[in-house]
Amino acid sequence: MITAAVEEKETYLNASHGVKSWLLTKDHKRIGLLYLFTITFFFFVGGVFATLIRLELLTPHGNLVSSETYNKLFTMHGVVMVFFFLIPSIPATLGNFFLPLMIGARDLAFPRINLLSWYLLVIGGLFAIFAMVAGGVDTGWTFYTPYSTSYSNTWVIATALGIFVAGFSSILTGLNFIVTVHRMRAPGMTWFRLPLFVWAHYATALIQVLGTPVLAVTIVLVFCERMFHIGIFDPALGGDPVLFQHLFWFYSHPAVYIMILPAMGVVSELVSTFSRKAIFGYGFVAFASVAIAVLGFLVWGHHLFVSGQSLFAGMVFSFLSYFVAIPSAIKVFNWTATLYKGSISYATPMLYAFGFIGLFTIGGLTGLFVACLGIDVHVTDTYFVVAHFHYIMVGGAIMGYLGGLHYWWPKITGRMYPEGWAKLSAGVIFLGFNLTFFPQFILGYLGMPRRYHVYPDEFQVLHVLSTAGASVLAVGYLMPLVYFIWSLKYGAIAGRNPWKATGLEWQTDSPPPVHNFDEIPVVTHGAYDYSTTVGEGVQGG
Amino acid sequence: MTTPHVDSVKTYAAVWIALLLMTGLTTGVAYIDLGAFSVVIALTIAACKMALVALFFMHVRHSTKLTKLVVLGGLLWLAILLSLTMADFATRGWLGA
Amino acid sequence: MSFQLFPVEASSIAAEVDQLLFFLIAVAAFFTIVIFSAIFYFAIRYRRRSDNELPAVIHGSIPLEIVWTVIPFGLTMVMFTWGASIFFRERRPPDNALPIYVVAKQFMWKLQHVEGQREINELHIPVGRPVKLTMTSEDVIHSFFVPAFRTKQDVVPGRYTTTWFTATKPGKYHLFCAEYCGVNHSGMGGWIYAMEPQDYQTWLSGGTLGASLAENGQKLFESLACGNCHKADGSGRCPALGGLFGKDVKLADGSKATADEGYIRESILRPEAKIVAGYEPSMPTFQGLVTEEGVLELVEYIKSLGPTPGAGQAEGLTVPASR
Amino acid sequence: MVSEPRVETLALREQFNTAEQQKDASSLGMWIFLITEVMFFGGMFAAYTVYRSIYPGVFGAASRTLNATLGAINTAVLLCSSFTMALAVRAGQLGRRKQIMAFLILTLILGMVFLGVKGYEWNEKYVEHHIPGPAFHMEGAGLQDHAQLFFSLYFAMTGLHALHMVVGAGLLALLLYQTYRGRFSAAYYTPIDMVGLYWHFVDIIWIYLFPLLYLIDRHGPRP
Repeated sequence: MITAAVEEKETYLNASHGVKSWLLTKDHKRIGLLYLFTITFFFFVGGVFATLIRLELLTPHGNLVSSETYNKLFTMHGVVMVFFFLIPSIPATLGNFFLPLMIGARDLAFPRINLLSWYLLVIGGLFAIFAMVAGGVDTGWTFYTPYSTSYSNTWVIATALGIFVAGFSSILTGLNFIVTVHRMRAPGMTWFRLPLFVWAHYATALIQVLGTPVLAVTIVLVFCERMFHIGIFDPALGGDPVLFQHLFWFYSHPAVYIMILPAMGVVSELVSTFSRKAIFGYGFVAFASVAIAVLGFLVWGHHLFVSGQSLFAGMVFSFLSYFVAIPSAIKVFNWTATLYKGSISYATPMLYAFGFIGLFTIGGLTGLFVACLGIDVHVTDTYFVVAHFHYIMVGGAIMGYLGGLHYWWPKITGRMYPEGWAKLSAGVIFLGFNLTFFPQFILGYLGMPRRYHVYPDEFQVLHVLSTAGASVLAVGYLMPLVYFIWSLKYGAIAGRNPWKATGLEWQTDSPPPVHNFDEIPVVTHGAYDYSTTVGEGVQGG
Repeated sequence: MTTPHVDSVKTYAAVWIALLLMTGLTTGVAYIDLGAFSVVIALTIAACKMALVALFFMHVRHSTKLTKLVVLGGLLWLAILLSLTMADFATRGWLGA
Repeated sequence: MSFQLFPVEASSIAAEVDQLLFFLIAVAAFFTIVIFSAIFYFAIRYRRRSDNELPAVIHGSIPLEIVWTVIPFGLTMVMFTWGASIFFRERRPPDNALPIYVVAKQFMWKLQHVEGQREINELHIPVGRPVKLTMTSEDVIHSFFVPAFRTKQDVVPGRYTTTWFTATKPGKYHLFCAEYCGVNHSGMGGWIYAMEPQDYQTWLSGGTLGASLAENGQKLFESLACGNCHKADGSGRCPALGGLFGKDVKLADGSKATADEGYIRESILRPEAKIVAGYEPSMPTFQGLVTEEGVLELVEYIKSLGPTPGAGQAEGLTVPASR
Repeated sequence: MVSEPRVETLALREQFNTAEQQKDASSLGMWIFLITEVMFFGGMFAAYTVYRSIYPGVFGAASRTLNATLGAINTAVLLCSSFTMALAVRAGQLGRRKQIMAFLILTLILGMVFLGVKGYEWNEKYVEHHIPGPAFHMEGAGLQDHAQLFFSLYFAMTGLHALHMVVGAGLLALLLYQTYRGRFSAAYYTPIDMVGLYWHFVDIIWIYLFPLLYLIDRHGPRP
């Protein structure tokens, strides 16, 4: 019985067949995969826009596309990457798939709502794609008024609607995660036995739930203003466009933490597994996630230092901004300290973790520059800021995402990816990334404003370097797409726990059965307990 | 399964009458010129009404600590949004800038 | 094609900003080196040697957590204080600054000197003297950015924003629009010409010197028949304007307003927003009748008016505004 | 009594272990959803606060054109509907099907009365040219623009509130149908409880909208 059954054991992948069984699934694992396909599609759409932007900037005089097209390119790059790739990226794919597994639950608390939130993302995405195909939108992803409400002649409303709908997708995911973590933990899974990935997602969910509605209502107001010409932000009626910026950044600054916190959660898992040690200062790292989520709501005004915001408010927001630096620093120091006296493996996910820590360190430290009033006046709205947030959102969030995808690929598919190719692509991505974005810090301090189609000749050398880096980066991103697909058929069979990690997700089959565990585990240890045996899942008793 | 706490109809009716009285009160007081205090009183009465609805009609007083925390957290976040936004608009022109 | 790695310092604040930058770079470099070398060292020193190796169990260290919480916190407070002190000065123009008026629109900068010179996408200024820009936009948000001066300020429609700088080095410097404003955003740039004071004087007196800004304002004032109500002796239906600028005005609702550029602009375009105590709201709006540049001329004219001797001060006018 | 456990088993979804866990999860989920609603309206409250602080006079004048009597009546109507909703939930707790239906119907009727009065008020605004746009005109207030700001916010806030009422009414109708079909009992009445929370929340929003929109500055500018 055993030998025959192992071959054909029922998994979430083969339990049912057909398109309908996927499109109507309530299984968090299948929904995670639906998200994976969706955001991969949007990642490459956004990537095409990025490629065109970088190609255009090879020359200073705007030879490739018109200014109109260029403005649409950077707008759609931002909209697609932020709202349709980065925000759903880790939470909706890896989070969806692994959060219930890691806490020992059969599913999320609200599986139907989970499916609904995927549909909302798709519907939102269709609006956005319609806007792009119909002629594009040129307001910048920030939709500043009054340009977006009264001056732009592009598809603002369709895009805004898309973001509005996708926002509800994000809210529902967050709601689902919070309830799941509170109510669905396996017996013995106390808060301080939770993997840090779960802590990070809990913190992320708080932001999604508390921040996103404000973006939604802001979009509604912009929508009304553009449709009916009522004035909420319209200076012609005495409205204040700076109010729009306040409401927009109330969400959109914490939104950066929606992107980076889950990546930090992934990195905590990777660092622990691949050095075979408990995360140094577990409690501090866990609370740092929550602290970042909470403090992240107090700092939005640092996007408005030169906007005409009051001097007093500028000082308050700069002061508060520095408080976010502390929990971020705590995380980096603790990850590094975890390596001390560890048993460090160089498997691909760990390479991504190293890359993440390095790039996030640079991204975070340059955050100190832009939080600093005296410096920010000069560098805001320049390539310095562009470089800074790409270090966080690409160097941080995407490195974390790819690291997590490699780490859990064996669990998701039951197959190993090809290690050699994966290491190569991790290296290519790291190099390409730095070559793309490091020159942009220098460009920014020199005074190169962002969203410029045509620029002075003296900036060209640095732009050429950046574009060269972008081509390397593009190759790096295409490689995993190829070898992941290849591995589905040709990859080595992974087994339950290829990394000899401790989490509950490694104690079930790869790929997991429909209800995750044949028997709900009873948890007897904290996450990352490597004190007794190597591997074979020691968290469950 | 724990049985829910069933409040008496009397309790609900008392809360209902209190709410109606407060509605009358806030409307009446609005016509008295109290300067800046008008707003304070209106908002205080509104807060009391909200508390009654939440505690009794929405059963917050019988709820878990977690539910109470969620309610307070929501109000705190609203306060953050309003106060830090006003930190700009109320201080335009301060510090001679 | 020239290539540079660091921008020129051409304003009094630029060197200070750069010093702060170097401090921040030093801190950032220190931590980057510490983290990178620790990762490299640990990764090599403690690399996995056998597949079943079990390293020592370490859970954490409270003293270390305190150290790496307190030290970064101290450093960030230095950064905050230093940055805020620069910002504080950057945002408060000195009283003796040379006023320049800026009206931005898609996709050009219109700049006016008090003496009457108008420039488009070019600004001539003297070195060694603070220059204060009073700016507004006719359409969307723009941003006045001069990298060589390390200064930037958004230009917002519907209100005035200000910025100031003292150029220290004669030369020709980029002016950029830094807030995305539409199709030709990247073309909305120009040049700042910082000149030695005597060259600046020559430039001022050269060219077609028309009427000064205040004189233009006076002409506009007369052509709009503002004087019919705003009588100089205070006997009109509306307050006299002599000596008004910079004073505190008592308003009908009991509050006070300082008669600065923004107040005068609002009073012309939305006269009923702030009614001076003792007057009826009888003034019509001049929105659509006066351009933003016209409003600035009127502002400058009203600024130039001294108190009319013997005239009854408008009731609303009280003590000089204390800065 | 015999049918009770069957209903409970039917209602227990597979991801949960116990009915209590499921009920707790629903309740927590609903509360978190309400918090998102607080933040959603919060954005408009922020806009209101900002503009009222900048233009107190015009906001007062515009507010005085609203019909405070109708506003107060509508507030009372909504509070009554909250009362009947609370009683409907109570009837659910006790598993009294007929009472549930009666109170749900009352709540629905009161909700409709509220929307009717609101519609009447909006129509008044239309007749008086108080709808923001080119035709906007307000007697007395010279500052047409800023008064439009007030009415833009008025329509945005009351409009979105009314939209929530409509959704609530739909949910009530659904509950009625389900109650009629005998879906609920003392062991399982979670949907009634959840819709109740939603309905009370919509009431709370109005508890704030009423004084902020109708009652500010009723006595006019002071000399």
